[in-house]
Amino acid sequence: MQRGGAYLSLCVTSCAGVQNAFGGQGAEDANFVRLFAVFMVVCTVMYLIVSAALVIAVWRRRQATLTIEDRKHHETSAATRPALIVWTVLIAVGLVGLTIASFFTDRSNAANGSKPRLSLTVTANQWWWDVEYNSPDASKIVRTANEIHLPVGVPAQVTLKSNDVIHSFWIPNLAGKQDLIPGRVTDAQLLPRKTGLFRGQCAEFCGVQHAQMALDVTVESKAAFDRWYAAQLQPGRPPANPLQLAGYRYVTTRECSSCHNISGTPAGGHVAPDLTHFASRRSIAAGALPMNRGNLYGWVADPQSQKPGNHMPTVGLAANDLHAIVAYLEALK
Amino acid sequence: MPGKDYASTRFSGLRQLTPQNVGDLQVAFTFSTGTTEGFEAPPLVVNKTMYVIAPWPNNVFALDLTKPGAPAKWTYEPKPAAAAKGVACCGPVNRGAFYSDGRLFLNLLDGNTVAVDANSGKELWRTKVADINKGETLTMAPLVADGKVLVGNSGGEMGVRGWLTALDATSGKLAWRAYSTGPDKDALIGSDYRAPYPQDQGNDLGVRSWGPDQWKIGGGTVWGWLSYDPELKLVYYGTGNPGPWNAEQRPGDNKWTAGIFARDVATGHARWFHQSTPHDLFDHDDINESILVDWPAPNGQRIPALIRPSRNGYLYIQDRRNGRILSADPYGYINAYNGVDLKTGRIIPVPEKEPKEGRVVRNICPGPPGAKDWNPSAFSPVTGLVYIPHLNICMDMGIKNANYIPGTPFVGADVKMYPGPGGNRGVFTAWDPVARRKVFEIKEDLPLWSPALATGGGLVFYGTMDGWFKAIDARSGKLLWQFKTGSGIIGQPISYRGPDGRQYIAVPSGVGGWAGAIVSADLDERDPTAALGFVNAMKDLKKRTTKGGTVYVFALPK
Amino acid sequence: MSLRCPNSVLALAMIAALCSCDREERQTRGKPLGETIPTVASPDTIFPGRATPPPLDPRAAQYEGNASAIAEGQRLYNWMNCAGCHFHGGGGMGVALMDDKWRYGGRIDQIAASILEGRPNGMPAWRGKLTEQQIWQLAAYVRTLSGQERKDAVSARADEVSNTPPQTQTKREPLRPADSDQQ
Amino acid sequence: MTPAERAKQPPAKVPRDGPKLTGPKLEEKLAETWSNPPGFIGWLSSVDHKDIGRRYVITALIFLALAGALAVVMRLQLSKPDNDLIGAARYNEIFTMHGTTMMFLFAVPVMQGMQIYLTPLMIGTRSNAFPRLNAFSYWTYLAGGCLLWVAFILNIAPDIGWFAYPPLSGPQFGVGKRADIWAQMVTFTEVAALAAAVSLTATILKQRAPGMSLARMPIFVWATLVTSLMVIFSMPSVALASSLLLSDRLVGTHFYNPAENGDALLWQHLFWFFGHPEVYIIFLPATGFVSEIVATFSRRTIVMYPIVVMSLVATGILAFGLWVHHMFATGLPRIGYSFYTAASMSVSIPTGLQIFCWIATLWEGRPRLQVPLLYVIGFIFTFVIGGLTGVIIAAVPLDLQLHDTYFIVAHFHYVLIGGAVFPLLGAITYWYPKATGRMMSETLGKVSFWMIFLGFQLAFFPMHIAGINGMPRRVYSYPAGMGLELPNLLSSIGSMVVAVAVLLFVINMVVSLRGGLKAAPNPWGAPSLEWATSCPPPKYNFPHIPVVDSRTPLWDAGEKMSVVHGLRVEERELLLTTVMHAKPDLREPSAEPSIWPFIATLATTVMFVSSIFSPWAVVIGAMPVIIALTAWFWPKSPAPEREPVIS
Repeated sequence: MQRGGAYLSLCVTSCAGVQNAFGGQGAEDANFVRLFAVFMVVCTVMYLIVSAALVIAVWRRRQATLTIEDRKHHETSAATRPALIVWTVLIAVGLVGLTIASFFTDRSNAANGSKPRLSLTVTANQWWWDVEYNSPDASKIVRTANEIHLPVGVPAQVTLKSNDVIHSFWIPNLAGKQDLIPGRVTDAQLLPRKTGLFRGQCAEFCGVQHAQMALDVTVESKAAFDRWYAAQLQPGRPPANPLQLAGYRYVTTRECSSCHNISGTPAGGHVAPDLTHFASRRSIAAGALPMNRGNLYGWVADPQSQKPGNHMPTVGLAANDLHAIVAYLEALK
Repeated sequence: MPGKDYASTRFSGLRQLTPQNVGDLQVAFTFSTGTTEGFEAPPLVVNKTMYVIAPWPNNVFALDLTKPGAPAKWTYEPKPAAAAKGVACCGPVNRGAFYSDGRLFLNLLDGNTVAVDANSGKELWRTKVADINKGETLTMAPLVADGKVLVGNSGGEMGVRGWLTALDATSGKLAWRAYSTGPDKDALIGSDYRAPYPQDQGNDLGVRSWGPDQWKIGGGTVWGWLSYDPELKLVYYGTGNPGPWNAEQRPGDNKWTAGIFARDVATGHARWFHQSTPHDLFDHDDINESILVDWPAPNGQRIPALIRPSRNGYLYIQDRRNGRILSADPYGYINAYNGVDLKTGRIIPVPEKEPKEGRVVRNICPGPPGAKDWNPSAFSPVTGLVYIPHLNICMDMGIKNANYIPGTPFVGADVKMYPGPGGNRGVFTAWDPVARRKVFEIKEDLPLWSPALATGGGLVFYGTMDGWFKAIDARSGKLLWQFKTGSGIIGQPISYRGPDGRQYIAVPSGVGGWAGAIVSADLDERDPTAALGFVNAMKDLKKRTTKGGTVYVFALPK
Repeated sequence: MSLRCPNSVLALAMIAALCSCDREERQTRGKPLGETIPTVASPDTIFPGRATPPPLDPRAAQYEGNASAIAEGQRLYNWMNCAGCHFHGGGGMGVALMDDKWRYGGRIDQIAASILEGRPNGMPAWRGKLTEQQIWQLAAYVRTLSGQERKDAVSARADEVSNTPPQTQTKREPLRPADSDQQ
Repeated sequence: MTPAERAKQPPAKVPRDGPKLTGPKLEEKLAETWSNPPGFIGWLSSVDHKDIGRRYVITALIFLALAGALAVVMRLQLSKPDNDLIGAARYNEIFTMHGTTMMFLFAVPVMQGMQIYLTPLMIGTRSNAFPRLNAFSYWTYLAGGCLLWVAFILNIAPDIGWFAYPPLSGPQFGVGKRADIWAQMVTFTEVAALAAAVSLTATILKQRAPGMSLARMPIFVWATLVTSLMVIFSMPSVALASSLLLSDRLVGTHFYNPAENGDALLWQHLFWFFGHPEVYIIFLPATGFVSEIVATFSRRTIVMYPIVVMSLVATGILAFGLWVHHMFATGLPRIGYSFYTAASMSVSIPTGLQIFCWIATLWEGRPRLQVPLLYVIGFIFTFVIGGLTGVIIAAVPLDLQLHDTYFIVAHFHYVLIGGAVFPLLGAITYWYPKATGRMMSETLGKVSFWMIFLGFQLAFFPMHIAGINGMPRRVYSYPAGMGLELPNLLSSIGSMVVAVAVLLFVINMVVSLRGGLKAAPNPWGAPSLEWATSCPPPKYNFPHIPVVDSRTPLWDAGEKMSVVHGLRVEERELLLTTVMHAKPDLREPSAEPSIWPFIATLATTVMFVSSIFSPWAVVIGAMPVIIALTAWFWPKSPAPEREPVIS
C-alpha cells in the first residue's frame, strides 16, 4: 500500500525526454517541479494517514465494540470528537498551506514573464503552427512554421491567436500550456534556462489530426540564435542545378504556390506553412515525421496517408516531378 | 482634357446659361454608345467634334457637331482582351481620354495605352504597360504634359504594385516609371526630394515600412486623377490603398501608399510626398483630384496651394511647393479618425475602430469608398467655392487571413456598408476653402457617384445614381432644373460652345462603377458582402434604374 | 422482455444505415494522376439529332451532397480567393452564384469544368493550380450557394462576418441557362 | 366495482387497511390494486418505481458495457506508438462516444435509477411522488441513448469530444449532423434527469413514513435529496448551452461565432457550470451507498450523523463554485484563477470529513468483510488517490502543465470509477437480494472485486506517468521515444483485466438470478426500512405504512414496528407527511399506470430528432407532444373527498 513512495520514485526516474513536464529547463517548469514535489509530500502523508487508519480500523483485534450485537449501536466513544477536530484542522492547515504555496509560485511565474525582450506571435491553424517573430522594424519580421528558436535566458512573450478552432500551446519542458482561442488574443511567457532541443504539442482537441500537431523548440545561445535569425531573413535559396530548377518551376507555378509561400519567388500563399527555410527544420508536417529524404518523398507523394484528413491534398505527382520537387525543397536550407 | 484644365477646376467659363434661363434647357441631341457598363468618361469637345469614350469595350466615337443630330464621323474599336474584366475590381470602366495636338490618348482595360489620330480615328501607337495576369488593369484618364503621357495602373484589391508611368507622346515608348512601393531607386526618390514632415523622409522607406517582401504585392495603385502645374513643372497625383485590406497582415506605415506625390514631369523624380493615411485600415485610397488654386493665407499673401477632398473625409489644403498642410477639416461624418495633427501632418486614428482578426468592428464611418470616392469635385472662381458630390456611408468590417495568388483578389476582409447618420447615402456640399466651412449642403438619398461641373453663369451641374441630372444655383444651392435620363449618372457633365455659339451641356448616363455594380453586373442583393460590401447599401438600386450607355446634350431653345 | 426491443432497434438501424451513412464519409485520399475531368461537360442544352445529354460523371455522386466535401469546398472557397470575386454568392467582379442564371451549366461536373478551364469573361483557369479533388469539392460547395445540395449536408454559417441567410434555409433555385447578354 | 361507484360509497363503507383488514386477505387486495395491466402494453405503461428503477439500472449497465468495449478498443489502439489499428477519424468518434456514454448515459442515469428504486422503500412509502413522470423520464433517457448509438451504427457519430467545444462543434468545423446529434442527446438526457430529480425531491420531502423526521432519514436518502437539487440547478445550464449550439448550427445564429462578437468561451462557462456539479451528482449517491454499506457491515450507525449530512450538503453547494478550474489555460485573469484554486481546494474538506466518519464507524463497529464492504474499502483506497491528485491539479501552476494530459485522465478515472463505480458495484451486490430475492455468490464476488481493484490500479496508475511525460488527451497515436511506450502498454493490459472483471461481475449477476441462495427479507441484518418488507418486495411495498422512531428502525423496533392504518385498499393511495417532522398530513391518490408517458416520449423523440433537420419541426412536432401530455394528465376518477386519518 505504499502508493505514494512508488509514485514519487517512478516520476523522478523518467524525467529525461524531449517533451516532459519534469524536464525543468524553463523557469516556469522549474517552479512546477518544485511545487509538484511539495504537493506530493503533503498528499503522500495524508494518504498514508488515511490508509493506516483504514487498515487498523478493519483488521484490529477488538474486545468491546459499540454494535447492534451489544445493543450499543448508537453510542460513540469519547475519542471520536477530538479526533475529528484534529483531522479537520490537519486538512484545513494542509490545504491552506498548499494554496499559499501555489499562490506564491503563480506570482513568481508572473514575475518571470513581466519584462519580455523577445516577442513572437504564434497563430494556430488546423494541425500546424504559424510562427512570426515581431520586431519594431516591420521589414525585420521573420515568419516560419512548426518550429521556435529561443535564446537561452531571454524572457520571450508569445502572443497566441487561432485561425479556426481552439488549440493549446504547450511546451512541457519550458512552461505550462495556454489556449489559442479564435476571436481572442491570449499570451504565454517562456523563459528558457538551459539550452537543448525540446518538443511542444497541441493539448486541446482540435479535430481529426490533433495528435500530429507538434512543434520543435530549439533553445540555443544568443549568438547561435542571432545567426539563425539572420539566416531566416534571407529569401529562399535559388535553384542550383537543373533538377532543382524543374522543382522550382513546379512548386512556384503549380498546386504548391496556391497555399505555400517561398519568399523571393512568385509563390505567395498565406494559408499553409512558410517553406522559405523548410530544409532547416527538424521535422515535416508539424512534427509528424522527422526531416529526412525518405520521409520527404513519402510526404510530398501522398500526405493523406501520413496524416489522413489534413488539408494538404494528394496531388498525384508524376515521378520526375516528385524527384524535382524533393530536390528543390531539400535545397531550401 | 477631362479636368477641363491642368488645374482640374472643372469650371467652364461660358455664361450663357444663368440661373434665370436654365429652366428652359432642353435636349439638343443624344448618342447611345451601345454599351451597358459604368459610363464615367466625359466627352471631349475639340474643334467642332465631340469625342465620346465608352466604357468596356473602350470604343471611341467622333461626332460631327456641325451636322444636325451630330452623326458619328468615325468609330475606333480597340477590342481589348475580355479576360481583363475578371481582374477589374470595381467594374470595367474608363475615366476618360486626353486630347493633345491632334491626338487622343486613352487607356484600355487590358493594360494598353493607345494614341488615336483625332480626325481619322486611326490608331497611331499601342503600348502594353500593365499585365492582367498579375491583376493590373487601366481605368484612369491619362494626362499629357510636357510631351509625356502619364498613366497609372489599377488593381489595389489584387495585390498589385502601384506605379505611374510616363510614355513619350509621339512614339509611345516608356520615358520613366515611378513605383509607389519599394526601394528609393524604384520610387524615383533622389536628392531633390524634401518631405514636408519627418515621418515621410528616410532612405528606402518604401521597403522598411513593410513586412519582408510585402511591398512587392503592396498596392498603392495610381487609378485616380492627376493635376499639373506648368510653372513649377510638377505633376500631383495620389497613390491608392495598401494591399491587402487586412492591416494586421502588413505591419508598418506601408510607405508611399495612400498619399500625395509631387513629381517633376520630365524626369519623374519626386519633389515631395505626404502620406495622408499611414498604415491605412479602411481602403482609403488618396487618389482624389487635387484642384490647384492660389489660397489667400491669413497673413494676406497668396500661397499656390492644392485643394483635395480626400477619401478619409478631410479636405486637405496643402502648399503645392513643399506639401505642408495649410488646413485639413472634415467635410463628412467621421468617427474612425480624431482629426489631422497639423504639426506632424499625421492623421490621428481611433483605436477601438481598428479592425482585429476574428472580430467584427461595427459602425466605421466613412466606409471603404470614403467620404468621397473618385468622382471629382469642381471649383468655381466666380463664387470661390468647391462643389463636392460625396457620400455618407458607414460599414461593419471583419478582417481575415488573405491568401496571395497572382491574378486573384488579395483583400482579406468581409465588409458590409450601410447609410451613415441621417439615412441619406449621398450629400452635395459647397465648401468655402478660405473660411474653411460648409456653405450649403443638399442631402441626396442615393450616393453621389457623378463628378460636378461649375459654369461661369453661376450654375453647378451634377447627376444622381437613379438618373436625375440636376442644375443648382452656385450661390444658394437651390434646385433650378432637373431632367430624368435613361440610366444612373456616374459620368462627368461638360459644358462647351457649339458651332452655333450656344452653350451646350453634355452628360454621359450609364449606371455602373463600384456603387452601381449591383445593376451593371446584376448582382444578388441577398448577399450583403457582395461587391466588397456595397450591395448591402444599394439593395434598392435595381428598382430605381437599369443599365444604359447614352450621352445627353442639352441647350437652350434657339 | 428487454431483450426483444434491442433486436427491433438493430433491424431498423440496418435499413436506415444504407441511406445516410455515406453523407458524412470522409474521403481523404486524392486520386493518382491520369484522372481528368471529362471535357464533355459542355454547357450546351441543345443536342443535334435528338441525342441525349451526356451522362453525369460517376465521381459526381461521391462529392454531391457529401458533408465533408462541402465543408472542404467552403474552406477552399475562402482560401483560393473565390470569395474575392464572387463573395458569398452575391457576385462582384465575378458573376452571382446564388441566383438561377448558369451561363456555363449548373451541374456539378459543368461547374467543375468551369473552374478547371476558366471562362472567357474573366474566370481564371485553375488547371494545375488545384487538384481534381479540390475542384470537385469547390464545385460541390458552389452548388450549395443556390441551394442545390441536400439541406442536411450543408452548414448554416461559417465562423465569419454574417452574410447570406443560412444555407440550411435557402430555397432550391431552378437551374436556368442564361443567355450571354454581356459581350 | 368501477371507480365511479366506489367514489359514491359513504366513507365508513370504503374498505381500508386496519386491524380488521390485515394479513394475506389485505395483501391480495393490495396486490390487485397496485398491479400492472397485463401484456406488453401493461409492461410499457408500468409506473411502479421498482420496474422503472430496474429498467434504468439495466439499461445504464448495458451502456456501461458498450462504452467499456469502446474503451478497450481505444486502449488497443494506444497500446503501442504510431499504431494504425483504427484511423484518426474513427478514434475521435470512439473517444467521444466513450466519454458521452459514460457521463450522460451511464453515470447519472444509474445513480438516478438506484435512487428511484430504493428511495420509496427506504422512506416507507408505496410509490414515487410523480410515477408517470418517472416513466416518462426513463423512456426519454432510453430514446436519448438509442439516438446516440444508432448514429454510431450509421457512421454519423459525434467526433467532437464529450465536451463539444465550439468552434470545433460549431457550424463551420462540426461537419454534417454529428454535433447536432450530440447536442440533441444532451437535451434528451437532461430532460430525463430533471424529471427524475423533481420526482425524487418531492418523494423525499413529502412521503416519508410518519416519525421519520429529517434527522432520522437514512444517509442515502439525504444523498438523493442533495443530488436531485444539484441536478435541478445544474442541468438547465447545459440545456441552454446545447440549445444555443443547435440554433447556431441550424439557423445560423451567432452565439459562439467569434467573428460576430459571439464567444467560444461562453460555451465553456455554461458547460462547466453544469460539468462540475455533474461529477458530484455522480459521486454523492456513491457516498450514500458507502454510508449504508458501512453502517450495515460494521453493525452500528454511522458515527456523527450530522457531520456526514452537513458535508453532503456542503459538497453540493461548493460544487457550483469551482467550474473555472476546467478553464485555467484559457487566458482569463490570474486573480480570478486564485479564487477558483481556493474553492477547488475547499471542496475536498467535506469529503475528508465523510471519509473520517466512515473509518470511525469501521473503527467503532465490528466490520464483516463481505463483498459490499470490500468494495467500500477499495473505494476508499482508490478515491483518496483521485481526491489528492484533484488537490494537485487545483493549483494553477500545476494545472497549466497537467491540464488536458493523461494525468487528468488518471485523476477523473480514479474519482469516477474509484469514487462512483466501486460503491455502485458494492451497492448492487448489497441490494441485489432485495431486488431479486436471491443472494449473489460471495466467492465469485470476491474474485471479481480483487480483479477489478488490481486491474484498475494497473490500468490507470501509469496514466499519471504518461501525462507527466507529455502525452496530451484525445490523441489517437503518439510518437515513439518520448517514454510513453511502457505506461501505455501497462494501461492497455490493465484495461483488459478490468474488462474481464466486469464481465465476471455481470456473470455473477445473471447466474445468481436463478442459481443464487434464496434471500430472507433482511439477509445482511441491515437497520433501514427497505429490509422490513419481503425480497423481492410486493408491488405495494408495505402492507401497512410503518412508523419510525429512530435512525435504525429494524435494529430498534425489530418485529413489533408500529404501523399506520386507514389507507384505502381498492385505490392507489399514499400518506403525505409534513416536511420537517414527518407528521401524517394528507392522503394522496397515486397515479394509475398509463401508456401516455411512453407515447409522450415517442412524440418528444420525433420532435427532437426532426428538429435537427429543420426548425419547423419544433413547431409541427409540438402538436403531438401537447396531445400526449393532455391525455396523460386527463383526470380519471373524480377526486375523493377529504377524510380524517385514523392512526
